Amino acid sequence: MSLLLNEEQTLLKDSAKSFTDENTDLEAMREKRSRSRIAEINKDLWQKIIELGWTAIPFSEEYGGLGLGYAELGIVMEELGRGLVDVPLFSNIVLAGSVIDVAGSQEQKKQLLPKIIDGSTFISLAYQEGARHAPYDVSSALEPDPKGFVLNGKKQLVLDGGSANHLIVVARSSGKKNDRGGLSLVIVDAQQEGVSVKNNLLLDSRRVANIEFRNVIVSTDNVIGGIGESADTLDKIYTRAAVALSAEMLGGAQRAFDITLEYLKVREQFGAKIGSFQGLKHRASRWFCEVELSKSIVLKALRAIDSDDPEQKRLAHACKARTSSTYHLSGIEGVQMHGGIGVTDEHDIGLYMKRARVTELLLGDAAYHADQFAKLSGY
Amino acid sequence: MSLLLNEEQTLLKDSAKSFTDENTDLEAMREKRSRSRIAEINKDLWQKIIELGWTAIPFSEEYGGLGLGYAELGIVMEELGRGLVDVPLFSNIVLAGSVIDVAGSQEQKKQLLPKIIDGSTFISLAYQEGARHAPYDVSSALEPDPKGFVLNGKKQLVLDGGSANHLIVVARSSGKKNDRGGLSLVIVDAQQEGVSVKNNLLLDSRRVANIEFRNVIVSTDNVIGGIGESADTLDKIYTRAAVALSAEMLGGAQRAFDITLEYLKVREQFGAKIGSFQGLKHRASRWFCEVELSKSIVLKALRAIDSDDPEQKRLAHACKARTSSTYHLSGIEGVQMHGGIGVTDEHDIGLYMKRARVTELLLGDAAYHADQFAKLSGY
Amino acid sequence: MSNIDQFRSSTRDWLKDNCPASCQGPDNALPDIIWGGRLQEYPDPDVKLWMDKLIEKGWTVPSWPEEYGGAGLTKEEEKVLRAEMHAIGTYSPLYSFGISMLAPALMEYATEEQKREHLPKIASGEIRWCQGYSEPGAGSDLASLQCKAVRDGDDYVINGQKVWTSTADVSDWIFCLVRTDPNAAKHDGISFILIDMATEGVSTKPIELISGASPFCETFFDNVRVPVANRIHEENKGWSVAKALLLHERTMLAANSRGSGSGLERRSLLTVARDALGQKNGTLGDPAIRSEIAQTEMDTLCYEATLQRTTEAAKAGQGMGPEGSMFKLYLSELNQRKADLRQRINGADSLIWDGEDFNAEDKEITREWLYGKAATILGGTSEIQLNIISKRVLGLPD
Amino acid sequence: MSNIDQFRSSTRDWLKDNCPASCQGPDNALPDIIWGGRLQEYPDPDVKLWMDKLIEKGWTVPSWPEEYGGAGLTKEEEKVLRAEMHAIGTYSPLYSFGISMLAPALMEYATEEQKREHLPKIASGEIRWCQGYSEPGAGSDLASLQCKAVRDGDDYVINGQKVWTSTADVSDWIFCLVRTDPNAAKHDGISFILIDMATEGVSTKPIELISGASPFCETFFDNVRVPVANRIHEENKGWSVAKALLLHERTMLAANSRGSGSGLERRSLLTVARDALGQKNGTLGDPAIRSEIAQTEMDTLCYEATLQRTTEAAKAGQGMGPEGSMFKLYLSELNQRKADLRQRINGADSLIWDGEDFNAEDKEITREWLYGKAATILGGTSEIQLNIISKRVLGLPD
Repeated sequence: MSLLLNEEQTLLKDSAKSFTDENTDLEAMREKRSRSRIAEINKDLWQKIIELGWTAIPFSEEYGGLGLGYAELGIVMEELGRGLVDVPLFSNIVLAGSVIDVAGSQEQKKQLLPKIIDGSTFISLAYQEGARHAPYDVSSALEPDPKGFVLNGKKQLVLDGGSANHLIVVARSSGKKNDRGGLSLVIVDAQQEGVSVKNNLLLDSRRVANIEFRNVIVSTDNVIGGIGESADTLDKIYTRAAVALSAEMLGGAQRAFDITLEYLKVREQFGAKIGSFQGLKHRASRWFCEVELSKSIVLKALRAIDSDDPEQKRLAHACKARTSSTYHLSGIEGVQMHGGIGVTDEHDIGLYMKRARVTELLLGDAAYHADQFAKLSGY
Repeated sequence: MSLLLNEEQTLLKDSAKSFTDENTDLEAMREKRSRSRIAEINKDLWQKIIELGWTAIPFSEEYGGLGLGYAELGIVMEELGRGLVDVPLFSNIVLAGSVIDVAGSQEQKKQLLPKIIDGSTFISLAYQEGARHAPYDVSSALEPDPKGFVLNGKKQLVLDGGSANHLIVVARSSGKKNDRGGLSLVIVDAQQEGVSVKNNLLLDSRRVANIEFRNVIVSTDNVIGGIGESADTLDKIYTRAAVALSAEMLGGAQRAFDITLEYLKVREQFGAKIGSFQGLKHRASRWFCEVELSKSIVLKALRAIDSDDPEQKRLAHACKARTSSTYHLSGIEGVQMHGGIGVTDEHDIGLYMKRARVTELLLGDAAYHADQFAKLSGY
Repeated sequence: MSNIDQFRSSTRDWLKDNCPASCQGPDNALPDIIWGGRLQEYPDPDVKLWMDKLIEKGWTVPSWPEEYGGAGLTKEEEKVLRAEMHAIGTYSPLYSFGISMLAPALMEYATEEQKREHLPKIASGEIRWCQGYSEPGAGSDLASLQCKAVRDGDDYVINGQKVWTSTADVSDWIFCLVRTDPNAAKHDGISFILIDMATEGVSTKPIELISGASPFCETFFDNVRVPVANRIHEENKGWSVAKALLLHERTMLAANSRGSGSGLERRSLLTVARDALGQKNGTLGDPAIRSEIAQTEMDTLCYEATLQRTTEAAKAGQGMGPEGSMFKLYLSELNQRKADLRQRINGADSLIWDGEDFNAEDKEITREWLYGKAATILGGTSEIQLNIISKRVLGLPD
Repeated sequence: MSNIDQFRSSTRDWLKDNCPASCQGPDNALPDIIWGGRLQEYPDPDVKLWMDKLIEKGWTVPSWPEEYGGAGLTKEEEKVLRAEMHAIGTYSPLYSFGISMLAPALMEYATEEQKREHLPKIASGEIRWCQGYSEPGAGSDLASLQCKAVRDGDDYVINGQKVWTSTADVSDWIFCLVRTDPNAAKHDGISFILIDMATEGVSTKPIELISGASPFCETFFDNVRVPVANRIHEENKGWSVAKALLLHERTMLAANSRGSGSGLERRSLLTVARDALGQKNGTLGDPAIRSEIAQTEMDTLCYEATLQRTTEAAKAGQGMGPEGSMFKLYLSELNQRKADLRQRINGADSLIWDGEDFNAEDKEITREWLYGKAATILGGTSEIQLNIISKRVLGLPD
């Protein structure tokens, strides 16, 4: 499968680029952070994205989608990453949207997909319990109840969770912590009794929630897929999510590189542009190579999802491992090469370093993905 | 304990330095390699070392030693490493000598130490069986026999083993492979029936042997320490050996650095000394720091042995891990910074890279020692 | 009784008579550091009393000459004094840039009149000093500074801007490098000058860092008139004073950096890792993290041994010199690696900036990781340290 | 029947009639590469026969014009030819520096007469060529070369030395860069010249590498007389020819380097590791090695995807250019990492240089690790590649 963009993809890229150029507002991000406890989704920006049709990209036309793929979604994610544009595309479309798309019943799809596409509802996926990404490390319990099921447990790092109308929760119906079997997916109304949401702001000024579920009643209609049989779904979701997030990370890494390259060409010290110092030149060149390698593996992994390539999981691990280390490097080198100004809040490069840190750890860091890659490769 | 050299140590260092300056003969090494299969110890050189008293350094005066310590032995090892001087000090004095010194009976010491000090006998320690250093990975079997014991097994990487009159062999009296218990140390005459020695030349043109023992009879007199109780002795020996070898490695790393630094100051390309290029400058500076750190930990670990510091094992692991990575870096950077001439056999820098490789893997590489360090530290 | 025993005995008596009970013992009321200056507050009157007693004796800076506010103690006496204070659990909390950086430069370069004017106020904590060196265009290349001082009668008129003026917003005076000859070669036209921050035209603005609020400020000079008498050393010879002072700064930064490192170590990396990762097959749950922890611990041992070795060499008069750059370089990077590792171990918990539901230590880890990024930049970037090593230690050509 | 179908059919017939049975099929007698030249030997007469047939058809270089020894095939026809040969398990084994490097330069810069003189002998494998660029003092800074050619009537008289002249000791002719104007700026006084190595005054000496014997030589010129007619392109304009040729060399080195990489992979890293380290808790026995293997495998995937992307971009006319430096840089280092890892896994077994008791593969691993060290140096050091990237790709100032 070609790694080049076709004509339509090129048009999409141009349009995403213009959007980002017009809507990158890092000042707003700084301001939001200072009002920290009351972070909310920027609804105007989200509305624009909906109008551009990007929330519809990966879904079937039957449910109001565009019937495109991750190659296209990746283009948008990359551009949003470039501008640090903060919209709930990843949480609503990639994470929650994929769960419904992959495992939802006809009925659930009909009911929910059009609404997340047109923005009339927000859904977050509540998956993480421990401090580190571990797909089957689920203790939240889903137990039978006369009214269907009852849910108890605690989730953290629920992306955009404070703004969600619904939550999709990964819970355990049977088995022990870290068992692959016994996992279920259920939909919960965020306003329902027993759901308590606490909002936090991350390092990168994005919103997450810690959510507790106490004796929350779940009707059988609100179970996605078979009870206790959701591990395969989750594997698929995390594969897609890791690659889509990698596309965003690529955009950020590329931008951090561009900003720094520009700085190397204008900043003078000791009577010369600092970009003329070979020590920095060589580091910039190596950094460039890392970004190029990341670009290629992101393109490859996105296409592997669309073609349902049997290698897609291995590629996704290689991809997230690579973008994690490249974005990390980009933040660190970007700040270091900027010198003093780089550690001040006023310069943008630090914002990329912060976003790098968050995305690096989301869904597993480079070491996690190397480990999974080895496991999948049979060693 | 001070890390500076005292007056006597400074004198020893000066004398070792002169010796190395006069006796570094890398041409001879190249020639020996071309006659590969018939490598032998340079007896003239060894005789000089004996006359300088260095074989006597770590042993008690009672047995003809000087009653000094590893601080002093380390000075000599470092200088020999600097000049890649190939003498059996490590195999005879550090490895075999220490076994006798630590665990030998009064009788054994009296009989053997004076002889290895005055060079009238050569003894090698046959410890390694697998490809990687693993102290308790011993399958060679020592079984009771009417005449004492009978030894069967195979050893490899026996340093200077082809020139040894006696071999000290690590063998298993009981227990399974990798058990700490059940290890014994026995002395075997190299000419004895059932001992078959095959000589190899290493990458760095030094001699090792693969030795097979078939039904070799061992009298009870020739057991060192208690049967099956040699693990503590081995731990001690490997600690000492790792640090003494590190001292040699430090000398080599320092010399590779010095040679390269000199080259950076004289070699011209693009109309300038290549040492004026910042890319190389920064790498040279980082390399310098690594050598300095190595120097400190070597001094510290040598003294910890002499004072029987309870931290000596942890320090020894930190030390060998550090010198392994520093010497490795020194070989690689040395060759790379020399460019084309660096990969030719005619330039000395490649010889340091080769010795670095061998010593890096001898007695465990950096990863092995990091692992052991963590284990000893309780995690 | 020898002189030193007499000194010990009289010191012991004096302490018994003068040190308030609340300023002694393991739970004493003394703050870690009193920076001095007009904004210094003493919530506990005993602390103020104790400070006054110390100042009166010259014991805030015991080895300085008496005429400059010290007690003229010998090294041996000073050691005894510290030991006796330590024995009853007390100390002199006054510490400042004035004491650690400016005073050594004044001792070497100031006129007698200048010394008598400024040193006693440093010794008594009356004046708090800050440093004005860096400028937006003059970071690593400090000597390219542009803040200019133009002679006008008995005054200089100063215009320009300084950055990274640590604690400028709470200090009383600032010592500055200014350009007095714009036509001279860049190191030659610089003078070292002392400025009262209450002078008209001086203003400051705190700098926010990626980690949040910071002690650093920007400081602006808008037609500020400063008497020529406030210049230290000759006109256009300020670079010599600056170099002497920079050495003190680097030593201090290395010390601070160590402080910040150990700040992070409230709970050791290992403890954090054990809590977060558990055990697997008898060792730490994550083999990669385990080997990274071992690596940082081994590197720390190597670093400490190097510090020991060079300190001993310096004491033995075998010299140290520019190798100091190595410590700044290595320690700042080692601490960054530790902070990075700690944050990775903590995972999602340490991504929190603020909010409704988080653990304070986790948040602190994030802030310290970010603040630690400044360690390889401020006080001379790692690149500058590498330049210094390659030039001064290795003798590589320009 | 279309033209291309006709071509396919006639090719198939010709192959049936002319390709010896011993030169077909999976176990054919063909060597991987025939380098040509006076020293080429054909142990099997069928191979010689097959080569003669191919040469006669112009099918050793099928796309070259007929007058230069080719067959003038279109790209499409060439593809068909290769496919048909592949189908019966045969190929044209002739490959040489003459074909891959010199010929493209001749096509662009040589006179018609020069082309007719030299290209057919390259096409037929009659003459084997080697390259004389680097000199002991001119490595990375190739243009500073000193080997000089002084005009004397219709000849140049050449004096000087070349190094890294790969296969010089078994080649017939050498193409060289020589200095024809010592007073010109360094890139301007260089000419590109062809020298018959049988000429009096030419001598060669093999270079021994850290890995042992190598294909590289030193080549010496002692008053060697070469007709001016052997100069390609204008006098003092040799640098243009050289640059065109260097591009081809880098492509070839990247290809070779890949070859050497896969040579090492006779048994995959993983297989070696499994044998050496066994399993522990269901995964590879050593977690650090395991993660290093995963890292190199993932890096290889990234590298291959990058190669795919840029190749596609180049085919689509979106250009490539100096990014080629990236491949040389990255691949040579990746292969070094693999070789290093393999040697570490093999441990003591791979420390053997020679002797009485060792495994041949283990010894090979050592040699390849050492030989691989040259990959980041020869054909432009990694540092030169970084310079090229920063200048040509990133546009950083000098």
